[in-house]
Amino acid sequence: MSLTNEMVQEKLIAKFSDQVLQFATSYGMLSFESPKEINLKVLQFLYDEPSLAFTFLTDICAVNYPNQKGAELVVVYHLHNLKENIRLRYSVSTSLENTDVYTATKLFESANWMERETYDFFGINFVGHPNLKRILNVDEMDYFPLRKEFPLEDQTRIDKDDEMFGRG
Amino acid sequence: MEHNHITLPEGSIEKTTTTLNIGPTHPATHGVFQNIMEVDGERVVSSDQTVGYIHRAFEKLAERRPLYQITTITDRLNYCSSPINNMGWHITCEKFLQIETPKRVDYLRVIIMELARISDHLICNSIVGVDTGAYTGFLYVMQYRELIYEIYEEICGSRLTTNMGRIGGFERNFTNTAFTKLEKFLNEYPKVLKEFESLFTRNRIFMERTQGTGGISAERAMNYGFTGPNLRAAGVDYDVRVHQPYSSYQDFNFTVPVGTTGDNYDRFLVRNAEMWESISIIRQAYEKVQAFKGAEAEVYHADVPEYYLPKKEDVYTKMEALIWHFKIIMGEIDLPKGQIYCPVEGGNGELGFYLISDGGRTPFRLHFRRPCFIYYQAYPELIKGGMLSDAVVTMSSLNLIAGELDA
Amino acid sequence: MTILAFDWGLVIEKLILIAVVVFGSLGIALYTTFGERKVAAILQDRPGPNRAGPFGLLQPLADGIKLIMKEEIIPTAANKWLFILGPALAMTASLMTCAVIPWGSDIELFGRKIALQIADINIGILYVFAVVSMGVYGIMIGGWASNNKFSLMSSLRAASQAISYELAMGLALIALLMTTESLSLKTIVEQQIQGNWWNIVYQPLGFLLFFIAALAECNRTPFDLPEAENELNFGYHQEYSSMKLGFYLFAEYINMIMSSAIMASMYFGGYDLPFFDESTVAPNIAAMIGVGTLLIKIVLFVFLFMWIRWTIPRFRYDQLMNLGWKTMIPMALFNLLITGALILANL
Amino acid sequence: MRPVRFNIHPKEAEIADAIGMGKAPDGVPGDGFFATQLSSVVGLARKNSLWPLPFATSCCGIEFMATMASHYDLSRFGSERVGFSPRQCDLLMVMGTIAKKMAPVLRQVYIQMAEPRWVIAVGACASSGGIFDTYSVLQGIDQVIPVDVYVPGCPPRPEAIIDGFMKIQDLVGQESIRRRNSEQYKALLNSYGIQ
Amino acid sequence: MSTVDVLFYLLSAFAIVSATMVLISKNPIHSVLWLILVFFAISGHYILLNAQFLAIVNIIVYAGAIMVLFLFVIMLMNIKKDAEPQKQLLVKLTGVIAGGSLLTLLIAVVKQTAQIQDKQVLLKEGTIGLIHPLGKALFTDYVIPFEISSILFLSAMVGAVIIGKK
Amino acid sequence: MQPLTNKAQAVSRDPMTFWERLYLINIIKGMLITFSHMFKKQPTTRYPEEKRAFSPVFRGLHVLNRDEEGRERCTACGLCAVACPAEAITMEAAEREVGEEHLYREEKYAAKYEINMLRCIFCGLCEEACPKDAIYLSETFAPANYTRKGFIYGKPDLLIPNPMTEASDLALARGVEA
Amino acid sequence: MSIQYYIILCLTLFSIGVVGVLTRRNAIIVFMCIELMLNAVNLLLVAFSKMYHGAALQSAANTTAGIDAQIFVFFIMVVAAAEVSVGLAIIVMMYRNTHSVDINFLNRLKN
Repeated sequence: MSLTNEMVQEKLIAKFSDQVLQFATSYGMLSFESPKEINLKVLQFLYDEPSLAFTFLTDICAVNYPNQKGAELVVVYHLHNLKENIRLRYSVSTSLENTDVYTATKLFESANWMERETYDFFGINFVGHPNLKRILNVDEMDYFPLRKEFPLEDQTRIDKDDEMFGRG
Repeated sequence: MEHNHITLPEGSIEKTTTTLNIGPTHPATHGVFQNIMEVDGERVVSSDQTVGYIHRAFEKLAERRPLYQITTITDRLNYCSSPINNMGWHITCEKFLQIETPKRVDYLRVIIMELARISDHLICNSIVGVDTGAYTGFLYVMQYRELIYEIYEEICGSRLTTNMGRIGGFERNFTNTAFTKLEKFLNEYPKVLKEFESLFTRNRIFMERTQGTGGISAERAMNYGFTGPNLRAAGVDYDVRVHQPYSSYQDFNFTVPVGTTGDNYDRFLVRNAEMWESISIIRQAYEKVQAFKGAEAEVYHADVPEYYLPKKEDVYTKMEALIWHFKIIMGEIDLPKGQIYCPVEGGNGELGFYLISDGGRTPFRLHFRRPCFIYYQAYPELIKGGMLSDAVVTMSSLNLIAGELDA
Repeated sequence: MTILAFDWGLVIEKLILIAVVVFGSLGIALYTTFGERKVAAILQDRPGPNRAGPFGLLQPLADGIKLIMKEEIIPTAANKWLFILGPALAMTASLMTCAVIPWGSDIELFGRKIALQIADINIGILYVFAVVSMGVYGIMIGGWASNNKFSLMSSLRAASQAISYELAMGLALIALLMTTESLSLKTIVEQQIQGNWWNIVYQPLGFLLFFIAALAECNRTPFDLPEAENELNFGYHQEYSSMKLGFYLFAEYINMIMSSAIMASMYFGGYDLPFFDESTVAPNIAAMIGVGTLLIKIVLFVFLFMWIRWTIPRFRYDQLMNLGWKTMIPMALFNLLITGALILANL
Repeated sequence: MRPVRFNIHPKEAEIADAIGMGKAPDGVPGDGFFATQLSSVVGLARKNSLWPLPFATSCCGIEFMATMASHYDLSRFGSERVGFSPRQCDLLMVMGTIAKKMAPVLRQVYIQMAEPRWVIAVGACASSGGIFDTYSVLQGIDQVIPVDVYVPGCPPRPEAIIDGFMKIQDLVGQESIRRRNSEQYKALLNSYGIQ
Repeated sequence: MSTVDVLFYLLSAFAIVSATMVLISKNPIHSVLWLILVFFAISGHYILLNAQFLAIVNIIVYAGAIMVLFLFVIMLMNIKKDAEPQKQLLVKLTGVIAGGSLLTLLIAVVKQTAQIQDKQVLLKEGTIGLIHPLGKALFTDYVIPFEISSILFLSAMVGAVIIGKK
Repeated sequence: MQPLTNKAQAVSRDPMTFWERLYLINIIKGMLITFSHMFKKQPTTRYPEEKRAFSPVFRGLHVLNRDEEGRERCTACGLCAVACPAEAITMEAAEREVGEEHLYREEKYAAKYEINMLRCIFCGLCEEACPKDAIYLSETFAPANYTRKGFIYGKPDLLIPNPMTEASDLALARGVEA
Repeated sequence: MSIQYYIILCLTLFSIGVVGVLTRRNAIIVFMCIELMLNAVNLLLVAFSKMYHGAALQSAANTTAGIDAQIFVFFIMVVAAAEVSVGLAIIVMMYRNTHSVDINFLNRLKN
């Protein structure tokens, strides 16, 4: 019996009814969203349910959509069932004002640093994280650099003529 | 009666352990990590890592670059095996843009990727040797990495950060010199790998240094998000090349070496065994490439004028080609909307590219799943209770590549 | 006044000998550093230093001048006097060993019979042990005075390693001394020249143990834990710059040369050139040949040291201790028993 | 096909441009004969015994391994004693990206080195930031420590690293033994805030 | 005054100064180093007395092993200078006075003991300090104490290991 | 952990045999291997004296091309600068004046063309991007220098020798002698 | 050399040891002072041995009289070595438990 995207979707809907939404399959990977309050429940269900067994957390990252008012930040989880070899993308969104999202560190040890990185880049506050502080950037940094409103370039560079190609 | 007794250095009353700061310029960290270890004598009680010393904001940088320029960024992820990153990125783009690549391109890519895997494992294993105190084996195998670099140089003109390949194929066909050099490598490398193995694998000093140190169970390893050789050493035969074949890996016959205990010795053996597998894959791929005849033998890219640059002669003479050329270089081709996650088996494990496009000309967001970054957090657990020397060997046998780790 | 009632000829002779031996050892040590680099290079398929002077022969001089001209740094947190004392002690201790090594048979100059040995103490071997046990202070003090945790750790490693392996070394040697019945190096060498065989034939296991212990006492791979650069970043001498560093590096090489000389004298006939009758040539020439033979033996041993260093990995601290206490000492005792039994049986 | 194989006029390095190597200001007496001789002997010794401290952070470090290894063998120049202890080394080879998080560490290592010390910035990242014109990368290590030689390339070939190394050798060979005590040099260090 | 006399006085002065320095050094490491010098001075005396074996054994055992252990322990505990609060001056003074009185008393006794007036110590000569006679005596007349001492050693080793393991 | 695929193959991890426990056998084996390397041919390139041939596609210093009549090919379209991931290329375009036809091939030309070699990562994208056959990479690696200003390569440093006036230099650059 | 010089020298060294034991508080230093006292005794024993031997030589040429004292010294060294190994182990233990090597601190054992 091999697991398919449809079966996963059915099971999720059976469990969470209308709280899981936006099911879509792109490039063979199922993706869905849920309100951020139940993210842990969903992850736990995916982990514990023997027929799903998404026990491998491939990745956590975040995306900043400045134009989606009230849901500017989206946390994306990629999960993997190694036995059935099926992947899943799950995302929750949060606003810039209240960036609290429950942490997945209790479930996956690997979530620890990935959440720290996400916090470092986007300022998402993972509630319950054991050690939520900056990981890649210097501790003194006072902004979240991967949000779209912040510039990429180092402001001190002097040997470039930015004016030339409108990159200034 | 006076009650003040001999005062001891600050902090030593409360604890019997010493704090040892290893890194970021300590030789064991190979540059760029910091480990603050609590040691009781020579035994590691706990440790805390700091990373990010070469954080370069790849993900932000990628948001400002058209797809073809991102190749140069991926070069610098895992610089020991940059072609895998290049190809992985191109495979991601091709999947995203739904480009079919010809078989010959796939096979050539397999050759290059396996060469890169060899050079990656080779550095890791020889550095394990160096960290146990034997420097010479390192220099023996490094000579053969040089041969791999010569092959790269013949194909793309550069040794380390190759910027090799384009979306849809390669920038030029492989020359005969490249194939000759490949043959030379295939002939000579097995001998030296055997020599390297006989220097280490059954040497009791080396076995004692590596066996039972830095071990991890399969369950913990998976929970920590290990992938690649490190996960396989713990006994899980997860390999993206088998699970989700890309670049026609399903056409090849190879095994996935797995260990049992996930300790340093297993990691060393698994990497060595993978090098042997890689050699066999390269041999198969080379045979398959040689089997192409006639016009097929000249194919080195997919026929996609939207993404693959037209021939130079056409650019100089034909208007249509010139227009495509301008459009591609200026990055004026809008991408389709969508999201894709595409993994490849990098030198260290599952190297994933998560690409989000909002229909613009550059990625809206590009996230790299860097295997090093994820499994390095298990380091304190791996070294806990071991000796300081074990911690050093464990660090090198994890094959931490700072460029990939810090992105 | 009897203070000045010396045999002044003897004093001058000894002073000259001391000067020759000390400066000779320094010169050899200088070129041993070069040799180490060349040997490493050749074993590793590369040419090694070859651009300073012809064939790179001036390389050690360049290193020396550079080290002398380098800025002296004494870390502010370090203990100044001990920081200076460390390398000085290491250097002195390693040089003092050369006093009892017989460099050759006697020569005759200006009508005097001159022994090519600074002092023929009848407890020569014990003297060597005493000096060797002093050598570890250089490392310990230097490492402690640097006020650096890695250095301190390295000193502790060095101390425990030195004490542990001294035991095995001594036990291995006692078996030999039971057969020679003398503690004087000169006598031991003479016995080997008179007798048919070198001592290695009688004491192969003893030699092996002694050799391994000598590796450990010189802090050479696979026992180079005190300066394991991958863990401790050069260990005890990592805070040293300039010539103080040079002293430490030198001391290591002099130790190597001296232990080679002792091994050659104890087990390999010292200045005895086999299958060669010294009485066929003039005594002075015979002595010179003897000196040459000893030097060749030393060079071979030093090469062996280097060859081992550039081949095998190093031990871990606990494995080192296990090897010393649980393997080497029982084996040395076993060797002692066997030797004793054989001697009794012969009686 | 390329029109030519070589660029036959790559820029020549002018040793007079090297930091602090310019002409002495007027009024400073030159060294006497003996001092000059001594200087040249010491320079010769120093240039053949440059012990590198590889501050290798990324790609260039891998290429430095190739430089050290049998195919190129940096030890021919008398510098295979690679040390990680700043006290013992003469040449700080900065290879790879220096992020802003790393910059203080680099500076600390430089301060800990014993005089005379030289710095070589290997590769685009260390010299200028290279492609990483980003918020987290130092745009060239010369913002925190003085650099004697820059080696371009990303990463530079071993030949290029050796070329840079030989430039340093030229510089070392010509340096007066009194330079490190000169006002000029102190001013240079002061401009970086290093005492 | 002969050479031997000069050497005797030099070594004695050296020993006493070093011993005093052991006492007054604040830094325990310095104390250890001064004590090593005392042992060297005493070994020098042994050589003067032609007790070669004891001289060398004194260096090997005391300076080479015991003091290394002391140094090791001090380094292990990382005891620094000024870590030791001083005893009250009164206690110190009392100690010094007590020691001084003891010295005076004993010297006075020695001065008055008739049996050792004009007794001479044989310097440089005499073979009993050499290794042969010592060995012979040790393994014939004193073989049982020798074996007992080895048992003592063994038990001390076991004891040290057990205490250390706790 | 049951296998996930049918391709798993465990690595051999035999316990040590008696001879291996003795240390010596394998140490001597290793020493023989290193000893045999003493007689191996050294692969070393003694760099300043010996030079290793680079591949014909090696990505080194840039050159700016001229056509057969010695006219500069660059038309200052800026594609190379756009394609440069390191943003190392700076140029200023100018209109060709009457009487300069023998200097510039097209109506526009680069009045200033500078590459910052310290920024450049030698990825070769500029070569690919050029639609006018004007910029190429060469087999010369970029030399080191003492100052930053030594790395700004202007047009005089980049242009290949003029085939009309500097034929011998051109031959040199083509590698006839080298 | 008169024996009295040796006796005085040894008494001085011994008394210095006594003063050290009385005035210092660091257990390791106290221990070292005890070693110093033992060494003073050793030296005295050897001196007496040579005094006795010298006297005996007058009557018999081949005598080994006085050798007992040197054997005693040898045994004292053995005992000292054993004592140091155990003593230092105890000090290390004490340090581990109390984080102090202060002998006054041991008063707490009373309670």
